[in-house]
Amino acid sequence: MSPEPRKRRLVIPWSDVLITIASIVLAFIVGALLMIFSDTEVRSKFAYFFARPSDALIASWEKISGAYAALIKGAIGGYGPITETTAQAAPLICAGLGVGLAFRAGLFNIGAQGQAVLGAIVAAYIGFTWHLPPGIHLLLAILGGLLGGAFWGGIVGWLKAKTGAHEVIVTIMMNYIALGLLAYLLTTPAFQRPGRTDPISPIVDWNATMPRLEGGQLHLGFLLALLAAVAVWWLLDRSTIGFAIRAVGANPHAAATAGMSVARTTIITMFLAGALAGLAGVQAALGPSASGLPVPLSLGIVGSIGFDAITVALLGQSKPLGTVLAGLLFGALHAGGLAMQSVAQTPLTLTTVLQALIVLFVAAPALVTKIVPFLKPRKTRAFGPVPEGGLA
Amino acid sequence: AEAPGTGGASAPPAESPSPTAGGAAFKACMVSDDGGFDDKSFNQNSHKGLLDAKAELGIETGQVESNSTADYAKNIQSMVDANCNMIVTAGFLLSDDTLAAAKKNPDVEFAIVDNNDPKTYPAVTNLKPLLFNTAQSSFLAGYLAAGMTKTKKLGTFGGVKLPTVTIFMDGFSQGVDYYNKQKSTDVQVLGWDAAKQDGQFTGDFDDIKGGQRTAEGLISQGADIVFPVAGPAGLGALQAAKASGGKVNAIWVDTDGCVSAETYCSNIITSVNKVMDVAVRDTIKAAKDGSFSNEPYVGTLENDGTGLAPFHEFDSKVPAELKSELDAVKADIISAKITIESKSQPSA
Amino acid sequence: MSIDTVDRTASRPEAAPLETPGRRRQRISTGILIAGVGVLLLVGLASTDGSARFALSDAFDEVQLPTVTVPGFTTVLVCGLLCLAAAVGYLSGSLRGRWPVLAGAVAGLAVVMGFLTWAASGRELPFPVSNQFAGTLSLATPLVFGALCGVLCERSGIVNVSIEGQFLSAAFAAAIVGSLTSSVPAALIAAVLAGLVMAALLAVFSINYLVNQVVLGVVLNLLAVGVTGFLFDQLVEPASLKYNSAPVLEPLPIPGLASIPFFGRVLFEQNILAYLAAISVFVVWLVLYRTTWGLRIRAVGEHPEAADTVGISVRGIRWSAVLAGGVFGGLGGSFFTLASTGSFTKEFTVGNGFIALAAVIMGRWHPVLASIMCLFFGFVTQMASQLQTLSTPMPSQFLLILPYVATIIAVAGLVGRVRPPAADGIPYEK
Amino acid sequence: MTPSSPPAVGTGLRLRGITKRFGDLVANDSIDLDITPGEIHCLLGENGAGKTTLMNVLYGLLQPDDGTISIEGVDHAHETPKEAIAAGIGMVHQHFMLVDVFTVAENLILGREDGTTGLLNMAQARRHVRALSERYGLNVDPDAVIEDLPVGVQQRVEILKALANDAKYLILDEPTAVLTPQETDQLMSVMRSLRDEGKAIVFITHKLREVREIADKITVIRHGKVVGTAKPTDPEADLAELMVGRAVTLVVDKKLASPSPEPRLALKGVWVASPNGTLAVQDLDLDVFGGEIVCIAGVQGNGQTELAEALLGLIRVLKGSIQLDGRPLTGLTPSETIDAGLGFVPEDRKQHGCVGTFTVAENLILNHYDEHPYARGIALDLSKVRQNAAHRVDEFDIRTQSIESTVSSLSGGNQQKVVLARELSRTLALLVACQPTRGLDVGAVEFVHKRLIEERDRGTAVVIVSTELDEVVALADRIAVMYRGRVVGIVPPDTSREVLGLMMAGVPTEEALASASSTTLAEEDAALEASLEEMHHES
Ligand SMILES: Nc1ncnc2c1ncn2[C@@H]1O[C@H](COP(=O)(O)OP(=O)(O)OP(=O)(O)O)[C@@H](O)[C@H]1O
Ligand SMILES: Nc1ncnc2c1ncn2[C@@H]1O[C@H](COP(=O)(O)OP(=O)(O)OP(=O)(O)O)[C@@H](O)[C@H]1O
Ligand SMILES: [Mg+2]
Ligand SMILES: [Mg+2]
Repeated sequence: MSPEPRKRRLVIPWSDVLITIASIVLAFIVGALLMIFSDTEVRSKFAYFFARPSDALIASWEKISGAYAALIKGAIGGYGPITETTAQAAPLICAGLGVGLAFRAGLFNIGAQGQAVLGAIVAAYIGFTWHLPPGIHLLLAILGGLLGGAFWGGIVGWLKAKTGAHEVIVTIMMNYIALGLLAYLLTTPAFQRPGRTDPISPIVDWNATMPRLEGGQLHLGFLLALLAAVAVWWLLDRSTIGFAIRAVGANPHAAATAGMSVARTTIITMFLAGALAGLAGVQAALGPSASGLPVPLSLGIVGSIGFDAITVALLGQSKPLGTVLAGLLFGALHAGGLAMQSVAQTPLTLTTVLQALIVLFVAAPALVTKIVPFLKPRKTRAFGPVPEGGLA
Repeated sequence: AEAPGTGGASAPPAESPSPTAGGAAFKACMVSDDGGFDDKSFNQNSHKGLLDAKAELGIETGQVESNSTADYAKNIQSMVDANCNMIVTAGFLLSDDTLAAAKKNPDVEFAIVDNNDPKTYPAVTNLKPLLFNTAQSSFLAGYLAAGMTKTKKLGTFGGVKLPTVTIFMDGFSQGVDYYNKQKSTDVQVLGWDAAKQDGQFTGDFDDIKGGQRTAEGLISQGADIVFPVAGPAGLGALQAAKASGGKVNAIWVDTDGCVSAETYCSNIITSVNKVMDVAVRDTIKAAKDGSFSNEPYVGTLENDGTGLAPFHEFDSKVPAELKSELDAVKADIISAKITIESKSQPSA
Repeated sequence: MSIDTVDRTASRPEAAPLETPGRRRQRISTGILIAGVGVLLLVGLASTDGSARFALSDAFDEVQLPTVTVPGFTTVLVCGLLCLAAAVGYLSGSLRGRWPVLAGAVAGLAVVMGFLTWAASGRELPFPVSNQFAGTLSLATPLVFGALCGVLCERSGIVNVSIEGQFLSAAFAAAIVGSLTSSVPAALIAAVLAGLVMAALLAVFSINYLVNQVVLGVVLNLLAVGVTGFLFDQLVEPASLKYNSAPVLEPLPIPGLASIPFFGRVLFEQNILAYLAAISVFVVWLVLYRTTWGLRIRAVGEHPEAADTVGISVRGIRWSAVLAGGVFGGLGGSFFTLASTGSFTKEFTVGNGFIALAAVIMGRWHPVLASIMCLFFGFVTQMASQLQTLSTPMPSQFLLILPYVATIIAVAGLVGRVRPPAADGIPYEK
Repeated sequence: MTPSSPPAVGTGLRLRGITKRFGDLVANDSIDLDITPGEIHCLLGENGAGKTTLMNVLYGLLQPDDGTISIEGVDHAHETPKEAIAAGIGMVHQHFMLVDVFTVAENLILGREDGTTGLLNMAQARRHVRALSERYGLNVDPDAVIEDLPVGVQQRVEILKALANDAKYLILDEPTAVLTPQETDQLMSVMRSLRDEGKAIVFITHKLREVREIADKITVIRHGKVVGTAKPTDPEADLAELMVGRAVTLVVDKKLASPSPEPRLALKGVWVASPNGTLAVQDLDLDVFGGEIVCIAGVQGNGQTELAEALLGLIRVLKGSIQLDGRPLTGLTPSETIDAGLGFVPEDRKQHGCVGTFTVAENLILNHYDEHPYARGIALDLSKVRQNAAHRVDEFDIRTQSIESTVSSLSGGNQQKVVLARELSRTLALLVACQPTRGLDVGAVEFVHKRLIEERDRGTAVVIVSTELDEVVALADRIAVMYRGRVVGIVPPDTSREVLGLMMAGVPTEEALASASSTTLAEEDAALEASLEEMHHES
């Protein structure tokens, strides 16, 4: 048996695709049930279901179809919505890459939120304090944000490598600290908008704002997210650093025996993961909002990007392409969710439920194939690259 | 469609034609900040104004909650797209985006609640700031509390250190100072240092349990009246007061606590009203009637945009003398005989 | 000739074990940490004036104990020097036997005492000691439940990141059922059931469907946030009097004990959940280390194959441990509703589940140690809050993050590397 | 039930037509086996032949796809180990089934706790352990924590665990792989006494010497099928051939060493602490010349592993100096020692040797992935990586579906070949190989030995750490015996097993030589043959 170097070619894992689609459908079905159950008006019609079932059914249908139609239309119904989806997806992809990269090294980076906050702080500060020529200003602001996030992540890696402090604890705490830091900075003159006492910063310079295509929300940020994904792919699959990251993640003992420094790899990984999450913060700080200007720095600047990123990384199986797709899916859910709320008056929290259910179903293909029996069970278990062994 | 009567009946209601909105369709809409409409604070109160307007004026409404700061501009736009005639936005965080939207959509009328710096607005004719000088009413609350305390110690704390929060604390502590000066007493305010402009915060508006503990801390230092400015987290302070078995009472903020937190009425001396719902409703009404103006609205003691709520169960416990002093102080504030210093006050 | 007979003790290496690199690193980092704090205290001397007062009673307590006054400068100086002395002991490596523990304890006390004296000296208000302890216990109660939940799950090999989700669902259930029935027991039962449902989800997906457990925990948290949030928006908020006004727990003073000065008020005037938490720590310890079931839980978390080969059902034991954890998760969640105002607000558990998770790891998966870590966190949080009242020179925002900074310092400087149950997080395939 | 088979109906344990598939792979293919009380039944077969699988089926850990099990005439279908235990089956597993952090007593009562109160009765458990260990002469402390015990003692605990249930049928799956000769002898005498008590024992081992010494019956399995039975008196070469299906050279064919004039590796006064803080290596001096193999023999846990890891730089040297070709190795990190020309084959290939989820190609560059020609800057040159892999797979005859298969999908022998291929693909100054053939079948062992000797003949200084005396004796040019962190003595390879065994127990060389009865290997083998003859005549 003389093994030929097998030619790599892109194999589309059809059963994975089908299971993901089935998971999304199942999640929407559960979401629909929740909507019916919790809607007082629709429920009241079920009270006399047996007398006149049509009332209940029609009301349910109207409720569900109204909400989901608005959701889908708001996510992919035209150029505007689609670019809105990309705008929502971009930071999710960046932070998801950060979480995923750490996963590949066997590290649970729960701290993307704090790293994104740091990224946003630095990027916005450079954006509204310095006044530089076009191009340079944006570049420096982005780099600053990357470094801010990297610094915040790097601290975690350094503590883990030097003292063994568990990264889950440290990242959780660093999230709180980042938020506290932001709250403090926003009360200092350096960050406050002149003449205002509110914790809100000046508006970022036009030169430091990410350029966008007219007519929609497609802006540089999405391109950066895609570039980041390619970079992470290259790093993991084609570089020596990535080789070490993967080896340390898969078997730190063997990696150490083969001469790799687990400590150094941990620090590098957390540094890079922090930079990626920082890039998500940069998007929040420098990305144009619907009005064309970035939103000023405030306490809620990064929303829940860092936490959503964990589910994005999980759904994307910590792989760059998967992360991009998962980021787009959740970006679409967010974009559509806002539309669903404003058009169909359905609370935004429903999208949170959908997001959780989708990941849950995708993570348990055996369950999905049990519910939808005509799907072929896939061989490998979901989430291969996620480190096994949890909080070891 | 109208919700059918809920009698647990399993019989279907008679088919009824759905009531059509009378008159020309006017649509008023609202966008929350990332606190959402259930924040038990300005979002919620403003939202109540919208609902009131709907009930009273029979108008159509639309609303959208924001999830993060990145959503504001888009959500305002979505309300514009939904053909709203008037859009109310809640909170200073939306100021930039509201201004931009107002400029871009001159046909739509805008109002923004609690944006503290209307002077930064250039002459935009379709944007009306709704502001509240709650320092004035809090001053009264401070005076009242100073007159009511037995321990000569009062406590206050905030949720997050924001001007819309600290304005209450500033007013409150100055009311106490004024009382001390008038009566040569030595009532202390714990939890807010007006000179340092810093004090006690839970760090979070949602943390009810944290609010309770913070209040208990103040109480342990001897405060017998607490003044929580912390949204839902303030409920914890009401609970702490209730648990003291009558030794400690509270003054609520934003709404009349005896209405919004009914169970605690027996411990609520009064509340510092911030009448956002009325302001929002009136602004919508004006817009519907065609009398909208971009003149900033500042709720004051004078125009009842802010003030003390009724004493309810404390009506008999507040000495008549103190009540009349309060009236005098109120008149002095209105006539500017008493000036209140707070950098968080609306400067309009 | 058997091996045992030629045992040559003469050639045995020295009996005393050498210091391992890990131990050494930990000793050094502990030493540096204590030295750092000692130096900070001495630096703080410059801004220490007057005396510091410590109130042993709360203002409204019936029995008023005296307020202790200590000279600020001297106390801080002594505490700082004690820290430095302990640090020298650690760094030089000359402490043996019980001494490192003793030096650590002295240094710990000196740090707290010195810091408090520094912060309280020259202030108008005394530092309220009894409220400090009361607040610590109140903060720690849900954390202890959460930590016990985590310990039980992880000792059986199931990582539980979803303590927060269990808290939130239980708090929600307690609010709804408590409101509908106006009954505390019913609310408690509902909370426990909600905890159990969340635990069952964790169990079925991790044990039966072999889903990666950290993934699962994150997702379950999200699900809990989503479902409680959605139901709150759609169902509860429009009718909050009906759905969101549960009765609250009353304190149950233990007759006799409650009248002990100081301690009676702090320890024996708690609500039922606080007592339950204290008892639960003991019960979980007993279960894990003294019962058949506990032995099996630990075996399954360390080496599931070994348990399997002696006829133990790995899945069964893991299910039972996760469900037992769910009971504690539910109790912990109920605290937020029932030991407070009886009402629910979206995400009002504000990350307590994650803090509990951190306590599990810091407490090395041991119920008692983990509970001590909960107390530590509660202590620092409460202290930071008290210091805000005292109007110290530190900005309030810094005091608010103090507990988190203290946790990182403790983890990095004192706890170091921890060894989880060997099979923690690894799905068992058969 | 066919009464025609040899043992009478109603006695013993019979497997009939047991078939077990894993996907496409048929691990057990319609296997028949009879296990009779009062007999030691050896199962022989190369790696992956299906021995463990068959025993797992018998023990209820795996469900057969086909076939029946009957015990004393009654059909049994064990769905769980619990049922098998109840039916009187006990098993010592190939990999330790002990909870490391538990005490001996806790491990022993696990799963058989007194169920009435739910509370543990540790006092009773301790008494039970003492009683059992006395009864079978297996000395263990009930309160010792497993991870602190030497492997040999851990093995005793495993056996006690199996015996604690009063098992009538005892399965021992490669129990001697980690034992010293003396411990093995002890185990064998326990096995004999158990047999004489009337228990049935299934004994699996790769060591033909042991089989011949103790077996009453031998069944050989190849590729999941029973390929035949053999007698203990059959020569080893025949047994090996039956196992592997071809002739195997059991004697290592090596030329005389031609050591370099100067030592390449020089250790002087080396002290090393193990990660758990005990002093593992004390004041150790050793010179290894180029072109010679020095085997470090010793009972596991006497500092060999730590010595090897200290050479690699994985753990720190406390005192002393290590020099390779005159350059100091002390204080270097693993990547630096590897660059200095050290090849390292770790003891545990799955844990330390390779990354299971990585491909064969990736594992083949695991310790020089960042060097020419695989890396340019930080970029990996994948075509070079693949070329290298194709080359090594051919050269080392690594049986893999493709170079892109994960290493965890390879059998143990082939995993070991991957490690060797990686380490031997560079020019080395020093090769340190720990337990290079542990758990490998004779075919694989033959190959590994050949490669190690080739490396020696290239002028490399080779250090082999092995607890396997046969291997030590076959490979070494000099044997250094380690006991409690020190070298007891350095002896030539034709020293007798008994002397080596004594030295491994700490007896200094001269004393050992004096007290041993036979002095050379040849004499010893002759003695074994003679005793086998005798047994054959008796039966
Ligand atoms: N869980 C499993 N899944 C898939 N295949 C398996 C599994 N366990 C064993 N096998 C396959 O069954 C074959 C027989 O394995 P088994 O462990 O019984 O071999 P063995 O004879 O005990 O070998 P060794 O001497 O190495 O212990 C192996 O080659 C392996 O391919
Ligand atoms: N879960 C599994 N799925 C598929 N194949 C498996 C599985 N587990 C083991 N195998 C197969 O088992 C074979 C060897 O497995 P095993 O675990 O017996 O190796 P090992 O015991 O390390 O080998 P050795 O005893 O030779 O050292 C491999 O060929 C591998 O393909
Ligand atoms: Mg095997
Ligand atoms: Mg085997």
